[in-house]
Amino acid sequence: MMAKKSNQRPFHKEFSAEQQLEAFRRMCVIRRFEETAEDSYMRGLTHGTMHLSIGQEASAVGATMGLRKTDYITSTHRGHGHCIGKGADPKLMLAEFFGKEEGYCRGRGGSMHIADIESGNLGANGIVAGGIPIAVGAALAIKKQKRDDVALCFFGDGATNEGAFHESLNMAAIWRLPVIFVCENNKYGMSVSTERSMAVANVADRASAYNMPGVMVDGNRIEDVSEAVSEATARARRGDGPTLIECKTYRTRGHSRSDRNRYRTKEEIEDWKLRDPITLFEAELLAHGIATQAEIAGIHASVATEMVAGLEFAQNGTDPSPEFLTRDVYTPGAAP
Amino acid sequence: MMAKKSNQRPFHKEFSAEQQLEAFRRMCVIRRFEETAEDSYMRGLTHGTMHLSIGQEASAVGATMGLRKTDYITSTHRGHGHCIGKGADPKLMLAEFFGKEEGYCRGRGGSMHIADIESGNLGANGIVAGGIPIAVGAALAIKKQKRDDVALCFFGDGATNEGAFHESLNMAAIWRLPVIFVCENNKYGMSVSTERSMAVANVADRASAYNMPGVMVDGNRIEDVSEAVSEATARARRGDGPTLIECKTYRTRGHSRSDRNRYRTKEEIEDWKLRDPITLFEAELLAHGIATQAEIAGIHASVATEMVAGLEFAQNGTDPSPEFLTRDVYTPGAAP
Amino acid sequence: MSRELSFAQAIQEALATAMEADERVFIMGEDIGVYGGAFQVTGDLVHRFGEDRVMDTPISELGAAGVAVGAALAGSRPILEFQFSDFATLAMEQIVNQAAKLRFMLGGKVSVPLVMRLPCGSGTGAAAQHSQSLEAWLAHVPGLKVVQPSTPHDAKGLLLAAIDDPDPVMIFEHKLLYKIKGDVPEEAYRVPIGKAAIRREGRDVTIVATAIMVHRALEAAEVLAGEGIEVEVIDLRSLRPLDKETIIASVMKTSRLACVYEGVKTLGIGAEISAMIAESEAFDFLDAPILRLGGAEVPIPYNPVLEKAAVPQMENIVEQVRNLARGKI
Amino acid sequence: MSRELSFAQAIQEALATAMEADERVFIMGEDIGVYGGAFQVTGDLVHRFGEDRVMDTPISELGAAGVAVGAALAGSRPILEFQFSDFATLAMEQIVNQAAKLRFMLGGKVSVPLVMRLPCGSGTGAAAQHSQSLEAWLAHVPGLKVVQPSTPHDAKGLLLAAIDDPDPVMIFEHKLLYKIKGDVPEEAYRVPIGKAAIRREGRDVTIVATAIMVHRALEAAEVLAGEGIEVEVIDLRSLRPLDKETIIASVMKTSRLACVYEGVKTLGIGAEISAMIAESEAFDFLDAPILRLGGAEVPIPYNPVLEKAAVPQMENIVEQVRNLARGKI
Ligand SMILES: Cc1ncc(C[n+]2csc(CCOP(=O)(O)OP(=O)(O)O)c2C)c(N)n1
Ligand SMILES: Cc1ncc(C[n+]2csc(CCOP(=O)(O)OP(=O)(O)O)c2C)c(N)n1
Ligand SMILES: [Mg+2]
Ligand SMILES: [Mg+2]
Repeated sequence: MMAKKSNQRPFHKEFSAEQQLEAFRRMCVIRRFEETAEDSYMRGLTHGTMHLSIGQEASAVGATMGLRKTDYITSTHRGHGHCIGKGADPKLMLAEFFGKEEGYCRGRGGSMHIADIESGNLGANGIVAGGIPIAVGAALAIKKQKRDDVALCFFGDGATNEGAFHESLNMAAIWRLPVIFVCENNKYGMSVSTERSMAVANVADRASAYNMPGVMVDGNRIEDVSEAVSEATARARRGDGPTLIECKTYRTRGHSRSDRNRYRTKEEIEDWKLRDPITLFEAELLAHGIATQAEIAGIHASVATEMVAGLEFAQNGTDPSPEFLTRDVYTPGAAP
Repeated sequence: MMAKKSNQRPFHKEFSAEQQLEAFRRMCVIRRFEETAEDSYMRGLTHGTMHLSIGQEASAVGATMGLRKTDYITSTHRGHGHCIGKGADPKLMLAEFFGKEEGYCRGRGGSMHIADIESGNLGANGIVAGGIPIAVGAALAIKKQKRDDVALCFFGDGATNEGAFHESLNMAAIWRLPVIFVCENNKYGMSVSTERSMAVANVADRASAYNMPGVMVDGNRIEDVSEAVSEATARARRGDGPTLIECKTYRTRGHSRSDRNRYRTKEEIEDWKLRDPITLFEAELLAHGIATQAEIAGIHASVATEMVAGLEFAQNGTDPSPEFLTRDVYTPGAAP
Repeated sequence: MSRELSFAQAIQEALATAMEADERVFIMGEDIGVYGGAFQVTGDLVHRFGEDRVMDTPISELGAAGVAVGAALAGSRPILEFQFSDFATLAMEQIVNQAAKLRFMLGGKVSVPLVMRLPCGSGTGAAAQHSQSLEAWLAHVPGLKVVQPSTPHDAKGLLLAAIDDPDPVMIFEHKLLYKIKGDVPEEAYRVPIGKAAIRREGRDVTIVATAIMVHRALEAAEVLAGEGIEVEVIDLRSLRPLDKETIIASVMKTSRLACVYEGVKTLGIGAEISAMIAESEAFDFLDAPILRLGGAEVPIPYNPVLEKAAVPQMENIVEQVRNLARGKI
Repeated sequence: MSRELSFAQAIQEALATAMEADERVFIMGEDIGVYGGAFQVTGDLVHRFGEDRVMDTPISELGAAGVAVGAALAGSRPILEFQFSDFATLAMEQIVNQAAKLRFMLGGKVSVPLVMRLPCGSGTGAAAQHSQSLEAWLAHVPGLKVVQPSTPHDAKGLLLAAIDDPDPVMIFEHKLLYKIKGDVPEEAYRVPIGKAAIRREGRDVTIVATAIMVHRALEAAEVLAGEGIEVEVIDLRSLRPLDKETIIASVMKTSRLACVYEGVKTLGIGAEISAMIAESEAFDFLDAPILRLGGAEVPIPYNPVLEKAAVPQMENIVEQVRNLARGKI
């Protein structure tokens, strides 16, 4: 396992000031998007369930900012951030939550299946660890097609206890596939802490069972995440195989609406809020002269406006008609 | 991972000369049993399929000789040796292969489901890795019942690529259960070598992902197997949790009848035959004065006689009647 | 004595009763401890019985199912909660190849006394991977018993019967039922596995329904009664074994059968009931084709309008059963 | 031109044809490379196409199924062989939650063009965990297509159609069929998914059968013809979608229906065919209860006598269909 990255390093050199600002903007979009989605949900405007990634914006954007459109990601039930990171349009995501035809899944999938095939997001997944072997398969196709793209796979700490995790990492390793396994370790799988659900201290410790690098980073520092992912991506593009990256982070909201936070303390939550990834990045941007206070404020304001417009767009979308209920089950034109 | 055991050490002190002789006898029983079963199968007297453990007698007996009757084992498709090691009567096993009511499973299970509940063998398994979580569950029950028994779980190298392996070792580790995971690494899962199916050199290397000891032994030396298992058993009985033991061994027969040995060389097979576990143990017994040539010859002869009688018993067993086809599906007396 | 309890509370009471009565009984599952279960079924049981009897598992459905099998073989009485029945797709190997078959494969020399609880069904907006009704799969498998209660009373009584049972019992719990209330006796009664219940008598049409559909069928029967159509509503309760006698007797009386179920229509439980009647002595009594009202041939959609359209609603039952009864009255 | 090939050879030919025609196609599975497959279906394909196109996987059924899904999404055309369909129980999550539902969940914006081959059925003495017939499970799942060829000709033609198909297709291959021989054209023809085949015409009774049961039904029909009973034998071929038209037309002609299948009788494919007829316009034409001859309610036993008794044999078909025809001729 590689050493934990220092907490005090400036942004990875690969990224220009412009790119860093865009990354910052996306983190702000995610935060505001989650708050907007939460609010709609709480007000009963949308239904179903919803898993918010507030507090985890650095790993979502840090992991995706260096990717190409032709690179794939697979995502999770907590996937809004990944989707935005990879380039989705928030208003089309909101339209999905409102169950509209304009939504990414035409209202059929909702939050847990949000996807944007065009930007390379093969989809969130309602099944914990369900997206991991899918990412390995996408990487296998990339290799067969002799492309130098990669597949990046998000999953949580809890997912690493699924058999699918083990089988996937093993296959990626033996076939040296261009996959980057990004674990967002937010300390809990729903209510069960990593201390109670696994016997090793770090998810990255599991990489050795597959003879692949296991890298541990501060998941709340986008600089650290993006540097580790850039290295892993370069390695994958070179044909040197997969990497497991563990981002230590935290979700400050409950697991989902039914969560009463009985398994953790208020203090823990508050402590982590002190290390808010957006605040941390903002400070860095200011300290290194990448942005001014005014620019930062401008970003926050424009994001807020964007979300208001997005929400309106979503609410005014088209409701699917039950007449076409079974339309999208099979590909048209194929055998009956 | 602990160091590989020396090849030149006398038998583990825990076992008396008598016990060692009994272990030797059981190894000979297994060998002769497999040959008898193979012969019946080749002559068309029994049907179905059959996976022989010839060449793996040391791990089967070494792992079970120190167990109590109240300890459990779970076994595999290659399970005849484990069953005999744990104390089953070969003639009742042969009766099973002949599909007779006298057989351990009354002719319902055959080779792949051979079990002997009375001696603590919870059964072979037709599903690769299927018995691993079952052993963990048995160990959980032991712990709940505050017994100091253990559950010992056999599986092959190929089984370690199944998700069930991963989930099982993780649960055993976090709950500190009294399980001993015994991998018989015979270099191949059917036709696929460990080099092609996993990225680490040794199965024992995978133990670190569960923070449990991973021990590697020469699986063809019963002394080494039994010493490692004794240590792990003691640890488990003390409440200190599970151990993964890898026995490096080899099956000298094909995987099953359909095997044409296309994935390995004749030389490899012949090389391993030079390290035949029965021959090795025989030499040790003679060298340490535990047995004389005459005693050894006597054992071989009596085992041969026993198998002839066993075969006759099996052939003369009672055929199940189709009238009772569905009798054993549900427990009698329970709801319909 | 009987009180009003919710379906979820009734299950919790059965779990507590069983754990108090028999120390071999324990429950395991994801987030059933301090979280109280995704649907708050286990609630505060962990505080009453401790973490050894109310065990949070890692997210490892296949392994957990295997652990339940092994514990059952070794003398414990495990009750495994799947968080959603959809996730039991990960554990089919252990459920179907091991739990269901071990007794038979070993010539009847063991029993596998375990219970699995599987929250199922749509209506919560949780979309295609959290809304399935896969009970027909398990009802296809000899060696398992499969039940599906529709009332708090039966939720408790069937669960207690399942825990007593020496063989593996799968309980499908429709999520929309967790909050419905009903009378539940305090004592530890059992509802026998394998017996259907006639919830309403009628002479014109027989409806055989399961789970939430029992309630919709009863509402539909009420509406139809206003039109002079008397519907007999049978709550199937057990999918394996099937209570053929009760259904056959009813159809011989009414001459018309409708099967109402939420699972996908094709090869859902209604297919079996229909086929069972079509091969039975009731066949000659049938005055009309057998109606099947099952789930649409589609994964459950997220959009709430589509979601409703994907499974039978009360109005659909009224309309279709009215058609079925036509010509009779 | 047409030659005699075995069922296994016909499959191998289809695989080779598809790989030659389309470089996106590859096959993966356990021991399908140098070993040639547990049933020697892939044979020496690895030598012709190399290890990149004929990939041995580790023993990881769930992972392999997920890899197939991901590869299909990313532009490849994977064909996954399960060594025995029993092991697909480990992969149900990926098959049912992902492969079957992805297109719908994503609003029709993707297709998942993959094929899975599942050797199934009893008769080889391999006992309960290697002999199951789980095709009804997958035929219950919208989003999948499920076929089950009974002849070498259809084995090739259905496989080629499946590989062309943009949606996930599951092919159940009965192990006892691998060695049977039949005419197979050399060219790359397709057998359409969703169309049954009438294998023998008759006016007295319709038998709908699948896989090995088609052969037993044809033999039985021959015997019954000697007694003056003319049986029409339909080879179902596709379990999802069902060719309702062909079956309904036949039953309207013969007025009697027998469903013969190897899967467990309860909720096996015959349940659906029976229920489909019982709700169709053919209902009024039925002169007798619908006969179902399915597998016994038991795991497949090892003992060969019990094993035979657990699934329909030719003699059972003769006897039961004779009873069904009674009164007619
Ligand atoms: C196979 C499966 N099991 C259980 C669940 C229910 N569930 C949804 S999210 C979750 C916790 C996941 O934990 P983790 O992987 O750490 O992701 P996080 O929620 O922390 O982002 C659980 C148990 C599920 N969706 N799928
Ligand atoms: C789940 C599952 N997948 C595949 C098989 C087919 N199969 C039986 S034995 C075997 C090889 C197992 O290899 P290993 O675990 O190394 O045991 P060995 O045969 O070498 O003793 C395979 C692939 C099976 N029985 N179960
Ligand atoms: Mg987590
Ligand atoms: Mg092996």
